[in-house]
Amino acid sequence: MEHISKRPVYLNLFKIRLPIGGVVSILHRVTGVFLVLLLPPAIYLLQQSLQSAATFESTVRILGSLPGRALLLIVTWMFVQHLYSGIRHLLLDVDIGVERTTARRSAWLTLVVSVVTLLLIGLWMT
Amino acid sequence: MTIRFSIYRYNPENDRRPYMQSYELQNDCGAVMLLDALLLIKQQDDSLSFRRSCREGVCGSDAVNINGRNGLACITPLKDLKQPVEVRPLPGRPVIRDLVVDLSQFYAQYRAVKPWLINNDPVPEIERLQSPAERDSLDGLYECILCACCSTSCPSFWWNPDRFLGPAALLQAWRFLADSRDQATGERLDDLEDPYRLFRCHTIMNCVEVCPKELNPTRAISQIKEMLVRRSL
Amino acid sequence: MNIPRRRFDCLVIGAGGAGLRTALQLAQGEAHVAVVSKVFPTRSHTVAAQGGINAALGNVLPDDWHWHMYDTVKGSDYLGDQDAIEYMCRAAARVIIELEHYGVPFTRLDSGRIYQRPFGGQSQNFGGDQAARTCPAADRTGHAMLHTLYQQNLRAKTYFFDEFFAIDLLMDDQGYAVGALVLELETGEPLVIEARTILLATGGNGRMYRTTSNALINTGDGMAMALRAGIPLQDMEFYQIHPTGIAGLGALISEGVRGEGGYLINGEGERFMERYAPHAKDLASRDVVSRSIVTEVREGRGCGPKKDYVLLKLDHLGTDIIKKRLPGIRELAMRFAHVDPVERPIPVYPTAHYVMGGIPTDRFGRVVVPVAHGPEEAVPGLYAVGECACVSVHGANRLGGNSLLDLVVFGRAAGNHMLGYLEENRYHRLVPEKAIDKAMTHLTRWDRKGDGESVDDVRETLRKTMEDYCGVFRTQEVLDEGIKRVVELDQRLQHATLRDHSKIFNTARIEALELENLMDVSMATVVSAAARKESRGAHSRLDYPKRDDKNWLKHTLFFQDGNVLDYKPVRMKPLTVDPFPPKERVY
Amino acid sequence: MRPRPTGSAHSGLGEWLLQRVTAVYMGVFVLYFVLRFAIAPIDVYAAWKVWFASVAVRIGFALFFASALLHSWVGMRSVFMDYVKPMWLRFVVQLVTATVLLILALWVAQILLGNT
Repeated sequence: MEHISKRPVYLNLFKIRLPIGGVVSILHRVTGVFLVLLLPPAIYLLQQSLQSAATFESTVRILGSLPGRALLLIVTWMFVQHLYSGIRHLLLDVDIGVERTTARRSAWLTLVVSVVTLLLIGLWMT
Repeated sequence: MTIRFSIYRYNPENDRRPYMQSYELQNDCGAVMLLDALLLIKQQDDSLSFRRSCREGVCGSDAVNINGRNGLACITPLKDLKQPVEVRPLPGRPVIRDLVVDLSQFYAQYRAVKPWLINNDPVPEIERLQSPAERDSLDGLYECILCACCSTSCPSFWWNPDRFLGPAALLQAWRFLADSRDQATGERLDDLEDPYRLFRCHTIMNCVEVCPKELNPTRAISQIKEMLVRRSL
Repeated sequence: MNIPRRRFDCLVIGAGGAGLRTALQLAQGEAHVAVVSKVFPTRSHTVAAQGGINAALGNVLPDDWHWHMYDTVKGSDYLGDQDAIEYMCRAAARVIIELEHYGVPFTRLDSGRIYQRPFGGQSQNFGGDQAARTCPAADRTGHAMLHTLYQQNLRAKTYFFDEFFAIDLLMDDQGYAVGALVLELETGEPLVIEARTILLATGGNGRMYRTTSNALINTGDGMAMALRAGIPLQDMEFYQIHPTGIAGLGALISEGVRGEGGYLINGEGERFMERYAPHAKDLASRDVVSRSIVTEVREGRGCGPKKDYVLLKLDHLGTDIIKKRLPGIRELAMRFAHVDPVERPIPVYPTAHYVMGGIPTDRFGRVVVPVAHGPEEAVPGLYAVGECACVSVHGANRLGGNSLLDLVVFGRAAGNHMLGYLEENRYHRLVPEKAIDKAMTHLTRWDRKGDGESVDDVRETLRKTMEDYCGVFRTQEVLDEGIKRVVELDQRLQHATLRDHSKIFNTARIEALELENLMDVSMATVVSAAARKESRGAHSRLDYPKRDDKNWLKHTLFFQDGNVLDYKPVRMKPLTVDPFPPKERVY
Repeated sequence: MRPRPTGSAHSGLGEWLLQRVTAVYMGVFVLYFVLRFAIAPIDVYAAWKVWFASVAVRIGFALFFASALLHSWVGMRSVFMDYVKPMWLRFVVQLVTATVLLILALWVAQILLGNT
């Protein structure tokens, strides 16, 4: 039985081609984990904004600063990507768009639309 | 001009670890499909092992990972492949030798869905009647050839092959749930309702991407979920 | 040498339709049954069967099992044993209903009953109008059946030895079959499986031809095992060449295409079957259609740049029918012939398809051999079913849709008989060491090292030889040359060696063992063919163009020891009905 | 090799539904929030405070955070089920995650209940 336990497994994720649906799915997961990690700072900001006029001002100032805005944009992208791919998964769950070609298209669509959303928000912020 | 190949090799009797070996075939060797090429390569080097049987895409023996994508060698045209053509075993399963993987876990998951018709009515003397529409609902389900392309391209199956049934087995679970003659719906749904067996599917849809018979396990899984939801309401 | 042993009541070798149907019957009968298969069961070649399975259900057109019997006897060119044919046609409806109950997803009619399509050689009223007798699951009937039978075996908890290659039968001194030596592919280690009763269900040998519809695994293993165990092979000269394989490749295009209304045209656009079979046209028996195609091409009326094929036209059936009833055919044509049959006809040419002959059995699946005194006798404990067996229900030419039927009818019958045999033979018999040693010598012969002939060369030459010297049209001269060449190749094979001597999943070793089997069976075929001086069914002799019932209405038996032939009478007497005496066969 | 007998935990469907229901609520809430601020931005503390004083808004936020935390829990558990193989380690990370999420929940409760 020795040779059985030593059997190699081919699972080189750099060699296995991930279809676009898989890319969107893993992005959904990664952004999800990041968004969870962002929960404490978000709650902290909410608390600060409500505490007093001074803390509110500083919160707005932090968010309005250049690094603040950049960070906000990244977070926004994560959020909308997670949101759109989430909507896509919801639709797939109820049997909408599960054909191979439509699923590919909708995967691309989430990527495109989240970038477009990001641009719109970016424009609105400036 | 030659066609270049790079093939995953591992013989447990000689090799510590797997390696990629290069082969070449002449352009005019007559190989149309990848399987033809593999058979010619085996004539050069008889130590190369792979499974094959029908050579026309109905038996499901020769599923391998071709340029990073799972597929049947016998219906993959060579001319569509980027060179060197990289051929590796199906991902995520223990390699017995070269392109031959151990699929016992895959088959065990298939058996786990009780893939047989259950009907406890007294046996009639004629066929159990089924309307053409009821029969149509089995199309796209019963054609599965158990090649394992789908399940071995599914990340959820990579991470939990012992607990997640995988797309192939779930497609068969739905094939019997969808059969108007089957009466074990409740029992089958009970067996699926745990955090792993069915719900590890995250609609990644790699299965649909690679299925050589163009079946749609994701749709089958959605339909099982829908049935579960409906039952719980 | 200490070889591990396993012990079961029954051993089934081969996991195609026949093996699985028998195993199911045995498992349901509470026998402890093991199935040995060199591939995972659903990879067996039954999976590729397309058109359907025959039974006189009468769901579409009026039908009667007597008519089915008549057609089968006529189709066999009167070489089929009429008792077995009656048994099969009578049992057909019942076994198909059983298959449906097991879950086979048959195509349905609006009434909810099983749809039936016309197939070649089928008639109503003993040679009248075309009948519709073939029950399909779209055009994936074999796939649907094989998977269903495998599933039912899982349910019945049949024990499977997947990817074990059977080397040889083990017989004891009294002539009982007592086990088999098998080789586990995964480890490369031998194993002795002892059983009280053994079934051979290893399928056909289409790989002895270069152009064939058969899978790479169809190498006549069981037939060769029988030969080596001293059992003769029956009627091996009758090899069916199917009319419609994809030109240049051989992959099958089902007769169901013509059953649904498709037809053949030659290079001049003519529907040529009207000339050869004015009544049945494209649905004449397979041997007739194959010869017609070859004749068209030989006489310069082929299609394509080399005029070496004909066309199978079905676009007039309409997209719906094609997509609904022939989806697999469409897939095959698009993949391998780059033609969408919805728009353009498929280039086709005859392809080696099915061996009517095989291991001689009776209608209980028992292997029967002639004994010194009196008629034939059963080999105790040994059974054979399916393409590797010769019951004989197909005689000199098999009708489409009868092979799947053969598997389930006789699989079931053999299973039942084996259960009875178990009752009477309660204990395992001792497996003689010398039988094991002999089988091991056969296996270890491939451990020989050094330079020798290449297995691939010998195999490819053999396949070409069989195609050129034992094909559709035969003459004495050609067949005699064929024998000479096969004998030479057999000699070359003795000197072949492998380069790879590893154990684990060594497929080169398996291919070498398969080639030995193919060689044995090819020899049986060409020797039997050279001796039969008449034309009957698939055996078509240019030098003896007529059927000769006076001298040749008899079964050939080929014995490996000295390549000798013997003959036995055709059983012309059915079980209950009147016999069908030989008539001229026209379609 | 055989499938691991996990028994019928019957929790698969519940979690799966929970994940989707919370997702839908969060989506709707965020949409409302964004629209509300796009139409009439609030940029002074007093206005923000007034808006936030509304019970409806607070309930909205409460449900949003409840959803977010539950959604996080199901999502993170799913991630651990895939990548964390040793059972003890998975137990530890799940325990830590649950604790952190609970603390966050209390923190949010404190914010939403206070500051009136």
